[in-house]
Amino acid sequence: MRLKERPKWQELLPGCVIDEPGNSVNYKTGDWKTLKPVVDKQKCIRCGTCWIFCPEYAYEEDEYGYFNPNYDYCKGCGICAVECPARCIRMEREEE
Amino acid sequence: MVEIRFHGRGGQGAVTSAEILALAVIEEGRYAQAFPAFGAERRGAPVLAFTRISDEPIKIRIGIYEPDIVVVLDPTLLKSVPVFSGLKDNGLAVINTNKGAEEIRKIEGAKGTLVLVDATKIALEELGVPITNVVMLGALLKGKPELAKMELVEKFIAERFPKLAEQEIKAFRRAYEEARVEG
Amino acid sequence: MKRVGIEVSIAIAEAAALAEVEVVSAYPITPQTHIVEHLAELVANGELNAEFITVESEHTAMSAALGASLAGARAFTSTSSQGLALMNEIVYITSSMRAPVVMALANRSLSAPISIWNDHSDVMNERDTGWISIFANNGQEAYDLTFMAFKIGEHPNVLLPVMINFDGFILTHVIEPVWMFDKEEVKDFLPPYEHPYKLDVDRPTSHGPVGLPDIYTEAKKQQEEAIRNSRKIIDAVWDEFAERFGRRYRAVEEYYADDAEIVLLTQGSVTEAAQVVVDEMRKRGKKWGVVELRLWRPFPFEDLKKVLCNNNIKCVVVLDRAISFGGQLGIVMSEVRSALYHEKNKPMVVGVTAGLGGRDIRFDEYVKMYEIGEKCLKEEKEPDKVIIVGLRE
Amino acid sequence: MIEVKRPKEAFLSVFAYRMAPKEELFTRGHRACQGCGAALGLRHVMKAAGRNTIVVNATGCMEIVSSPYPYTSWAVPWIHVAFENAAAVASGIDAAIKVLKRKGKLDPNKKINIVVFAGDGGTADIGLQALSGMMARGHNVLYVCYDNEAYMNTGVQGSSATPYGAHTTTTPAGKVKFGQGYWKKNLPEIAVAHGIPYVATVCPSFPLDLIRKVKRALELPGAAYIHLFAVCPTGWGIPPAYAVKAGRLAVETGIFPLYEVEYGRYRLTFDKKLKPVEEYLKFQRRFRHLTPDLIKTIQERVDAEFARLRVMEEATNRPDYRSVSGI
Repeated sequence: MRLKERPKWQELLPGCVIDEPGNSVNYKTGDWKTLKPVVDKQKCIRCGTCWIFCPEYAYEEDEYGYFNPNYDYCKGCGICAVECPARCIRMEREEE
Repeated sequence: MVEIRFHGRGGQGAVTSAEILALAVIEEGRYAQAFPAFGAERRGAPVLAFTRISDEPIKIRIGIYEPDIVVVLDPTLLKSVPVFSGLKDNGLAVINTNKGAEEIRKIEGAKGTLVLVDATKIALEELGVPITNVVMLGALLKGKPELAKMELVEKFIAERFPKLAEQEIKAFRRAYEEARVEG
Repeated sequence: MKRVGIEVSIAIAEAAALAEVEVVSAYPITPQTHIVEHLAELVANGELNAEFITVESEHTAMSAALGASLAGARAFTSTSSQGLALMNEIVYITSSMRAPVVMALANRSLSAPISIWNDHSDVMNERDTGWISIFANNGQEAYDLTFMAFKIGEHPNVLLPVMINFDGFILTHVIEPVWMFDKEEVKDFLPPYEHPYKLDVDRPTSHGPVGLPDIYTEAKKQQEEAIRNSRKIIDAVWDEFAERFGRRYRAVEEYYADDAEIVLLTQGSVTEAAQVVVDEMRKRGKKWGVVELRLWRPFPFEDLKKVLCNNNIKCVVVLDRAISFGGQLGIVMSEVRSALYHEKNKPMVVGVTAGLGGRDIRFDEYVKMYEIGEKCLKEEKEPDKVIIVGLRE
Repeated sequence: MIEVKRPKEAFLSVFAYRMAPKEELFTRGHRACQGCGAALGLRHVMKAAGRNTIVVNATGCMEIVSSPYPYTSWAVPWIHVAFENAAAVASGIDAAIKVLKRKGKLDPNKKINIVVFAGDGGTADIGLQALSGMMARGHNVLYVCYDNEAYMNTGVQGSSATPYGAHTTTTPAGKVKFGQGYWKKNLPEIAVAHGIPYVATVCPSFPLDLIRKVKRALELPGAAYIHLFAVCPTGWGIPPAYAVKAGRLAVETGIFPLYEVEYGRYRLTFDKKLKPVEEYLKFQRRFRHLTPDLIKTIQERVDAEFARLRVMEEATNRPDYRSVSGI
């Protein structure tokens, strides 16, 4: 059942059970960041390092095998930029 | 209602005596209650166990302070424990002893009808150990046969001691035979 | 049904076995031990198809029971006193997470000084943990109520844990006659346990989330409604039991309350002892009665008012077997008094405390409790403090 | 010299990461801090454990960030009860699954993993008794301690897993004290002492090693313990971007040795020449007060521990070695 953020007491399941597995995907953490990763696909070797080390799994693989950051979830930690063996990820200011 | 207090030492089986008696009574369709004094005593320490017997459901659950019958499983307790305490004047004292009634009557507070049996001797001869719980039930029934049916008591002795049933029942019967009721 | 002489602890264990409990997690503590020892024996002999977890503390006993219950197994535990106090944290969580664990509570006093003997300090310490809490007076009731506890707690409209209280030693260690069922007789009485949101890999659910201030109030209100509504199921289960097996249980039990002037309000095994006193004293012209508060939570407000505000009863002497230090002393007394507060024809409420830490309450002490009531009536003064009966001073 | 068999190094190439399971069962939208090593670790563990897993979570960072009602980051059944009892709750679930399978209420052939996640406080301190009970009884449970070396959820208080010399809010470095005054409690060794089939240390900076070990732990029957080194940028005072790097340095300096113990048999899974501990310590705010003397003391301890592990590995891999588990 679709749970509300501010339910009435009658709308809670017994014991506040949550019966929508993994529904935190509806909660966007993308607005936490001040810096965002930008991938230079010219240099990218499609190794997946950014994807494996992202605590948010914000990187999504596209049909060409590239991994692209999903800014809805990326918190801007910058691990990908540090770990990328091809040095193809740059952290840029969010507002730019 | 008949209230019985068993005096023994931890590990000697006073609780077992109280229980077997109660089970025999319950089996008959009557009411009984058996319980230990809820102490923290260890093996060897003087202990108490109680049985209440009645034709009506039993609602009282406190210890027995004024028993109709006391049963003393170990002769050494006579020296150290006031076993006659609270015993009704017309009560019954079933005592494991090799002494005569006169000696027992000398104990302070001694009263009631005495049922005397050398239970330790019987236990040693029949069971090889000085455990007198079952033996004393024989003496108790000699003193007050209407308490419970012999065969039902024997049934629960056999249930409790499946491997020693024959010897235990023999000792129980022997105590019934050998116990002396002294006005 | 078969009438057998049995130690009450063993009968309680047999009641759990009759309910085919699936997970038993328990830690030894006097005077609860015989209950779980017997269950361990049944499991060891293959007579009960269950997992017996020999946990390393009562805290874990309740935690494991909670886990098992939410994983879809019928879970049982048993404890006393310090064990219950140690579990306290998880006792509260178990009801909040709606796990219908059944706990047999052999009531015992709390330290210090250490006392292994009976009173109601342990259960009163857990009064507000959200469990359904029921008192048994004798072996038969302990057996019946333990068995029925599963049906009550597991009902889909309830899903709450149930604790059955019976006096430690005074009941647990007594051999007495108990009518016991065989499995066939009760076969369709207790349906199989199904938790609607159990931990199921095919239907994942999350249990025990963080409740931000936006949620917590609603969560607690829901829990409160659940235990309040459980009353309907409790009555229905007890009614069905009475119809099928002939033994009737009520939230408030009365004994000569209809024409009594003074009643003693009791919980647990002292109830029957007080009845003996009433029987005897009625012969001597005393219009006394006994009222037992069998159902402790949910508190049976309406039943109690109906019984106590019958225009005959002028005084109810509430016998507490625990102390609320620095408060009104009498925990049950305070609750009874506040339950009657708005009634016009309410009797005077007098509090007495006795039988702490295993001290026997003797016949003359029960008489004294009624006499305290008589005295208060005569003086027309409701005392604001509980009187301890049987105290050396 | 006895030759020790090592697991094949998974780092064939950087592309090996692509072979990690794709399914994400610890889902995004969780509210862990930027660069959280624990969240990354949990993600990897869940990749290895797969869908047929029940997760038991102790109170702590990962529980708080993953379940603020009505959101859950768990795509598998998940339960949180309290702080100190995750192993106990898991014990109950294990018992339930066993009996329900025996009774045919659950498919007896379906493998259901039970994985506990608890922090170092919930494991080394308040939950140690419940964990010990669970391991002693041999429940079929994988207990993963994500060790971020302090009570991070409540604001960086010292735990018995806080490393020697580290500054926390309850072991502050002051004029007369230098931070945590005793050595980190060795939880993997406590687990080994229980004689359980599998104990391992992992670090999410080595994801394929982590995934392999989790799979192995779940493969073996009985209790398993995995100690997961979880870098906490917030609590340790490092930039979030260096979280993975910090974990790697912890392994490379021997601060956090990677090894596994299967039926009592030790195996170092990272055994190279160690870098000086200073490289690891120097960029963390929690260690910045350390004097050269203290760093030397730590270096000696790390060297000794690593040497001890090598001895254990050698000794337990001799042909005549028999573990208490009989294998």
